[in-house]
Amino acid sequence: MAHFTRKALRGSGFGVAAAALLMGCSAPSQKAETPATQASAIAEPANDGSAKRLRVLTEAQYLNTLAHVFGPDVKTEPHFPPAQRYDGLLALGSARGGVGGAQLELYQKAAVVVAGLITNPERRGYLMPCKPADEKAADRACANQFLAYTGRLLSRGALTPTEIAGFTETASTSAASLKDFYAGLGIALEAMLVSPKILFVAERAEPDPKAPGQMRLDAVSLATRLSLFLWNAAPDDAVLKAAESGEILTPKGRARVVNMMLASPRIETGMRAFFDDMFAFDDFSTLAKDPKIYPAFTGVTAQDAREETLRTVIDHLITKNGDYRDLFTTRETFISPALAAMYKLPAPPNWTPYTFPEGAPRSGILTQISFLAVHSHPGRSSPTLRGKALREILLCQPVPSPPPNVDFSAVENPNSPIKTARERINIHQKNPACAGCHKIMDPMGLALENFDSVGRYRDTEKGEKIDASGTLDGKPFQDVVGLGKVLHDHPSLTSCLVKRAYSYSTGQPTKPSDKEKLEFINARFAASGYKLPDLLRTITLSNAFSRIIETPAPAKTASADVAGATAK
Amino acid sequence: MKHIKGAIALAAMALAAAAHAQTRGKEPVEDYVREPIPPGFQVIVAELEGPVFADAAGKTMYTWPLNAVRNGDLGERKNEPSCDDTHYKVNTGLQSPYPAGLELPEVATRPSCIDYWPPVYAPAEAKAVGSFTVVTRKDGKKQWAYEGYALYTSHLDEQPGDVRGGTKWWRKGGDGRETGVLRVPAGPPPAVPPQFDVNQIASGRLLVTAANDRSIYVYDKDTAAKSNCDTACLREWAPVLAPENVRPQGEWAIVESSPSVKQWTFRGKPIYTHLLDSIPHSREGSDVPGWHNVFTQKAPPAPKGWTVHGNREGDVLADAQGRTVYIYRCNDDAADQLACDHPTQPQVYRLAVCGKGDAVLCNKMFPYVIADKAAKSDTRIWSTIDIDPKTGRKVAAGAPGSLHVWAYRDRPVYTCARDKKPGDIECDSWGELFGMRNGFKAFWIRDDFGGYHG
Amino acid sequence: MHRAFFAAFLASTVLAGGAQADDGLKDRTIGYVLINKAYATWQTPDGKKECPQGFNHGPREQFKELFEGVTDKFAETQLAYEAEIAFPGTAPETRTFFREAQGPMAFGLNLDGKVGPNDFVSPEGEKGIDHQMYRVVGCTENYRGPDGSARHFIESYMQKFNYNRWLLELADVDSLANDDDVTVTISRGLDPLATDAAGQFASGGTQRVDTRRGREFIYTMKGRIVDGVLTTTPTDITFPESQQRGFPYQSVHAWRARLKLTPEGASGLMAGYMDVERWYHNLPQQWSTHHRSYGAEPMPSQYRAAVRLADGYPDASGKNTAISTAWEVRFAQALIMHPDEPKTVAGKGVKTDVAR
Amino acid sequence: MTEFSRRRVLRGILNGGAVTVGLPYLNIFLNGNGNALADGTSIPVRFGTWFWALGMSKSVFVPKQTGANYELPEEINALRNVKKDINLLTNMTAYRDGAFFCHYTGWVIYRTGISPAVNNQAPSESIDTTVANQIGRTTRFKSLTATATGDVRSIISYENANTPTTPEFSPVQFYTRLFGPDFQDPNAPTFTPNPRIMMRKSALSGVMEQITDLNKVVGAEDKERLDQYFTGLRQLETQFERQLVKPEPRAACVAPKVFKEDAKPGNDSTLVQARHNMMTDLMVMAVACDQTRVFNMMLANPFSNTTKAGYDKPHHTCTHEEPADEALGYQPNASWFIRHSMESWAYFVEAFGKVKEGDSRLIDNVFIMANSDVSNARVHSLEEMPAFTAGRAGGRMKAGLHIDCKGAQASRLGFTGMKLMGLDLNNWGTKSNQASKEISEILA
Repeated sequence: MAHFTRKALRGSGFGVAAAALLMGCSAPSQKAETPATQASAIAEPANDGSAKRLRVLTEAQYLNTLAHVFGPDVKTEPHFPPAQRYDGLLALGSARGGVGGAQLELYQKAAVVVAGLITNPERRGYLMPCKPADEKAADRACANQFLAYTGRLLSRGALTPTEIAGFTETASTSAASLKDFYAGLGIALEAMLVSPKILFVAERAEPDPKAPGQMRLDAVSLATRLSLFLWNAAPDDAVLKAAESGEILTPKGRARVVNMMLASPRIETGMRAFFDDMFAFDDFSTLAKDPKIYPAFTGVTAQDAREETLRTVIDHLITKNGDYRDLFTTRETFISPALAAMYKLPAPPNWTPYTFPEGAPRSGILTQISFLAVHSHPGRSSPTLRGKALREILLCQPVPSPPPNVDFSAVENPNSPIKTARERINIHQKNPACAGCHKIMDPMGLALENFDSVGRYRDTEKGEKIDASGTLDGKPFQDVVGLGKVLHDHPSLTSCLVKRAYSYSTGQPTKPSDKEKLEFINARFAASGYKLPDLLRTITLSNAFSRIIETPAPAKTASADVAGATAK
Repeated sequence: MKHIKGAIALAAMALAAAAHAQTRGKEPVEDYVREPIPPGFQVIVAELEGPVFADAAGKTMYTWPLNAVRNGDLGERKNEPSCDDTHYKVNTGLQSPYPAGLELPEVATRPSCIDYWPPVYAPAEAKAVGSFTVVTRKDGKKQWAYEGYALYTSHLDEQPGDVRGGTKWWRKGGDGRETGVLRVPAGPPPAVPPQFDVNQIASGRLLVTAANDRSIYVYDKDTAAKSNCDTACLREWAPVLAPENVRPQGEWAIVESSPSVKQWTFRGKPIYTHLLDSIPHSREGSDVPGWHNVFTQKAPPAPKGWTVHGNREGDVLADAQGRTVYIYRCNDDAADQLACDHPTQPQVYRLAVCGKGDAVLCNKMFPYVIADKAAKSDTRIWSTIDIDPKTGRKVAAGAPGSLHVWAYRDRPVYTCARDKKPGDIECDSWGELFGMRNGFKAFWIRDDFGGYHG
Repeated sequence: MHRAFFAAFLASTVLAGGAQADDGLKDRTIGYVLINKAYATWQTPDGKKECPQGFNHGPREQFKELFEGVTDKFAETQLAYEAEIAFPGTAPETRTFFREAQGPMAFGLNLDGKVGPNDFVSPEGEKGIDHQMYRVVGCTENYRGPDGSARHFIESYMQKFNYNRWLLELADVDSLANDDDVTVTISRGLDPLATDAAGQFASGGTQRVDTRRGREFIYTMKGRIVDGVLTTTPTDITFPESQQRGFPYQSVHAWRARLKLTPEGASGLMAGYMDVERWYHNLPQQWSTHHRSYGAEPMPSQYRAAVRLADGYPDASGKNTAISTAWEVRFAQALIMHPDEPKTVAGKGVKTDVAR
Repeated sequence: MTEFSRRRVLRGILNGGAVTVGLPYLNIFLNGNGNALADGTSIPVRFGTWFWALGMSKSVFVPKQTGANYELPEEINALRNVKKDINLLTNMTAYRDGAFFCHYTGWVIYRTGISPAVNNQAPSESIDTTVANQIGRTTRFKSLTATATGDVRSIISYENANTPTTPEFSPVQFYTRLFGPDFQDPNAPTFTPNPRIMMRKSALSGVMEQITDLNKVVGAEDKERLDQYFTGLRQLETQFERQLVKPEPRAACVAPKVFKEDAKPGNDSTLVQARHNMMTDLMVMAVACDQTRVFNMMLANPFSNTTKAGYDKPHHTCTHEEPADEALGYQPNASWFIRHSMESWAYFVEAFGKVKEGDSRLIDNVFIMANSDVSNARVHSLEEMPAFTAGRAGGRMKAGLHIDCKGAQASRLGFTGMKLMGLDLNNWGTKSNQASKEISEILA
């Protein structure tokens, strides 16, 4: 079997094809790659772009937007139900899910809280552009001014005159009826905060003058897609202005806006959200360890473990503009006191940058407590869960659920004479119904066996020396550091990020016709040295990002991976 | 009206809402929210306490909100003034573990509550204005109240801007269980955006975040137009962000150093919190070169030559010789909770804890801080007064046998014979309830660990 | 003392995952942080043996004994009692009565190397135990285990108030089992105690040495380890002890510790001659008469007893100024960080807000 | 769908039928419980809390047995008449997570799932607010909070981190608020709608018009989703409408007689108990009259100043000063205060039990959680904490049990309550107090 090279994938279609290959758990094949040239020389192929979709604003996007517009202290705790993970991303769930009655009630409740905060006497002076002539009566002009201004920021674009008139009318009638200008304004704001313009992102298309017969996102929809992708929040005034003036529709203007957005600290919020989603870190919200077995692992440890990885990712990819693949070999990280106790290091309060020394087994984010702890059982590690997660989350290779009628007793028996996970896992190999899939999950997982369920290092299990060697798709490694290196060079590692980033950015799963787009983005990504900001730039400046398929995308895609990447 | 030293009187109603950046000398003073106030009332920006309400004569107004003492509640409920002309004869016994019914000191001459705290009566036709309402006293008389709490003036205040009857500061350091139920000066809220609050400390009116009392800092390298806090800096300092659609006003503006990030500026400086501050209102960040805490107004300076010294807990004020300065605090245990910490009030409380009733021992253990005959103060917060050392009472200037001593808020300050070197606090928390109720507290400037500083 | 600065410390961590060797030593050092501390009080379950006259009366009871039927004037009662607390006398009590712990049995160490007539015998049979403080606090409910209020709260504030954080660091250690020459440093830490998932104090947490405001609490001494037990050479020390009201400290002459060491923790006794004046004034400085009533603790009577029982460090007049005292203590292993240098030196160069 | 068919659907579900019916989710799980008033109106499940101060004396509070057949130890003997309607949960842990405030941390963890970082500053809204935002929207009051302390500063609930809920502290004022001129007697012939609700409802119509606009730009598949949202808006509108029409008559609702005289002020335990009982009677009637579906009752402050006649120390001081009686093994007077508190708890539960609702009792249709600030007040311990539930949550919860929670998180109680109320949460709380498991033993 051919070995991997570090070259860009062009024409391989690996990223797209991988999912299909793993369906039957046959070993993934690898194809030769052709060398890449200068990034800028790689031209985007003609492509059909993506469908325009109706997306529901996520809880984080809703709250981020409120905090941006009204201030970080305007907080509400709506407790929205979690989205469904789809094709590896929660973000895609919100492009499919709706807003049911129950959820709308929560939005309405949040709206009442927010409207109350904003119109209270302390705050309104700093948020209202005008003062009513009489606080006990309606003031149409003042209400109009506030609602139009605020509505534009909240709705990601100017409201129509009809809409503004509608909200102003609500504010005025209510103010008159309640004999209180601010109470009336609050009612209008409440209504605005549950209005479809805010809760739904409805993308609009228009004919592309440069490509007759083809459609593109209109300026405001483009600004919104950019902002939700890069900032996980609505666009701000500057981005909206670029949209309203049409600047964003010119290549130069779009580049300026993208560069500005990449230069804003909000990119960190946006990319945290993306990687939190891609890495399925929502699993942390239900993570618990058996306190009898792992007393040292506390709720704080779990919270900090998630933060450690996100901090590493942001620092490496954005602050340092590092190579994405190096995330899996880097020794640089950040530690907090709670994590330091797990790593057996000292650490002062807050977060401190730290580099694990050469020779330490901590190398790459896979060896951080986050991945190790999330993909384990409460009472012991699980090579299978870990292997499955790596395949699905990092390589975009979904693994099917176990077949029915499998006897787990040999694996699960706590009193078994079996000592190490490797021996236990070998049982899988004896059952042909299991062997196929476990073959692709277990070796990766076993490489992480030097870490227990809470991610602490161990040399032995029940007195038996742990053997962490194995192969990944044909490439041998001796230990977890070796696994990181093999993973670093695995073509699916980068193509998976590309696939996830692209589908996250458009809010829809990739489809067969995306093959060439993804290859193009992959190639550019490779040529840039796998730099995230370049990837984001490639995606957001591509036609693939703004081009709209005329007829909306087909309905249901293959459902094999709907269960998500983290089924246990 | 007498000459007003230090204080700024503002006829609040006449001022435009945009008025701000008042100064006293070169130092800015706290801007406040212009609330409607009853006719004849005014807002005075006091030297230490910032803006307070005062009557037409310039007398600062106080409230006495209900609070828990060790074994019960004292003070006033909203709309129910209880400070009256009763001459209480005995203690309440709410100061555990002591019993009730003990005859109060100097009972024959003990004043009534309203002798010390004259109610701010309202004319019969008075109507509620803004947060000011009119409440009815038990005797049927009308009295002004602020946010429901009846308003009083203090017999200790002599000039407009005096806030000698109570302070906003000591409320923070403890609660009724330690201090007894104290009077608090009433004033308009500071003109700060709702993300912020102002804490009264010895050094002045400290700007903090409203949500969790983190103190606010500014950075020498910043300008009004730019934050120069880089990536490494941002690991330790968090810019305080403003809303997207904010309306900057007064001393508050914004700076946009990075795209789409609006950071608050106050008086032309971008503001931050310090992520490494270990407790609320900690000021540890100001140890970092180039970083400073922010005050809406600073406290008037201590007498010339006085110093500040660090110790195991924080920083304390010391006299020119480096001797730690102490404040004496006292609140009695009668239902009307009259203070006993002023040199015109009974001295038996102080004498008990500073010298077992013996004035000579007292003066040896807790010497007054003697002021030079020529000593001058530019502020009424720090002043020189004359004390009869035999009685501890305030006497006329130059009275025979009297001592000319430094006073803080018109009360003498002391040093402690047990202190041997600068920073020592051997007499801190001396007396009943670790000095909160009847005893001595060091003059704390800063506290790094958190505790009951008074 | 080996001063491993943070950077150096981290750089030296080449062990697997930063894991320590099994003996818990890193660069021949190990750090500990205090998690339990209380007077070592020997008790029988009902107290009949050591307190045949019962337990002490507290402020409430003494108030009645002193004033009931005598006077009902505030100044002559409440203020007089508070004055007595601030300036306790040494003349024998007349209306009140203090109960000292009786008998020959006490926990503690032989501080003076002698077996004196007033010395105790330890429950293990060791003679010459010096622990006169036991007589002072042994029959006061506030100090009796397991949950005497003062005993509980002193310990609880020691645990939760960083002001009281107490570190013990061993350097130049060849083995935790035996080493006849190790360097022992005590200091104040700055960080909260680490806890585990069950809320128990755990080993492995980080502590930074307080060189900013805690330099007065840093002391270095020698020690030796025999069969896993560390004994330190007597040294005069002070340590912070506050219940977050005032900010006092204790001053102990010839302090020493005898601790069983493990990689996870250390436990045993510490003892020395506690300065009586400092000890006494700590009482009202960190807790009030109200709080002392929790466990019926009569402060002025305790003073008299302590002065009478003081057994060391006589002043010029020959009056003893210190009293032998023993505490039972428990430490958890901790990783200790030494900051490079204090950013500001206490006492000078401090920025002033008020004096300027 | 008529109420009748809804109930049939429900019965199907309860009998194990598949949930494939196009009923709005919330309506099934929040409002339907297979239980109905005589006129067919389904009975809502209500959420309540109760607070007592200063924990317990473990040796005479925690029963020796667990399960249904447990004997009431003497300190909780007052609960004998309500034993069948309550669950006793013992041995729960509130985790400090690095900060501890003696009488604050414990109860705040019960009510927010978070250990507060600053004394007397809540880390978030409290559980009653979260629940009320979900189920309290159709009633006149989203929630009601009352205290027996007679002191308006008694805080047991937070609307958000910075806003404590002001409690009702005077029975007369509470009566006036509930049954004064603004009271809409569900059994009265007349009704005045709330103008704010009218405005909210009319504002919604404006919002609905915006959908037309959106429908123009989305594809067919997305139209379905907009339709779903539109249905949601309609539901909201219906909720508002329901509040604007005269409420259904409630047989159990009988407005109490006018209170002329307020409860006597004072901290004597008999006075506190009297105030508690007056407030309870009003609260029960507020619930029976469907004026609120979320309620909090606070018997005493954590620093309780409640006194016992003839005993010189109020409750809080007593817990610290009183020596444990050697023969008894606990502090007799501290225990006396807890026994008195338990009498009030019994009164509270019984009061809900006395009101008939359809074929059931009001107590059957509530979930009430009761907790304290500490376990052993003398040392402020947060381990081995006791708590109660009362009611049957419309049949979703068992009652009559003593459960040894074996050190489980205290926050599990609130999490269980919220799940019972139909809140769709994965977890609740933060750090060590983050609960993601219900107390399964009490689920029916």
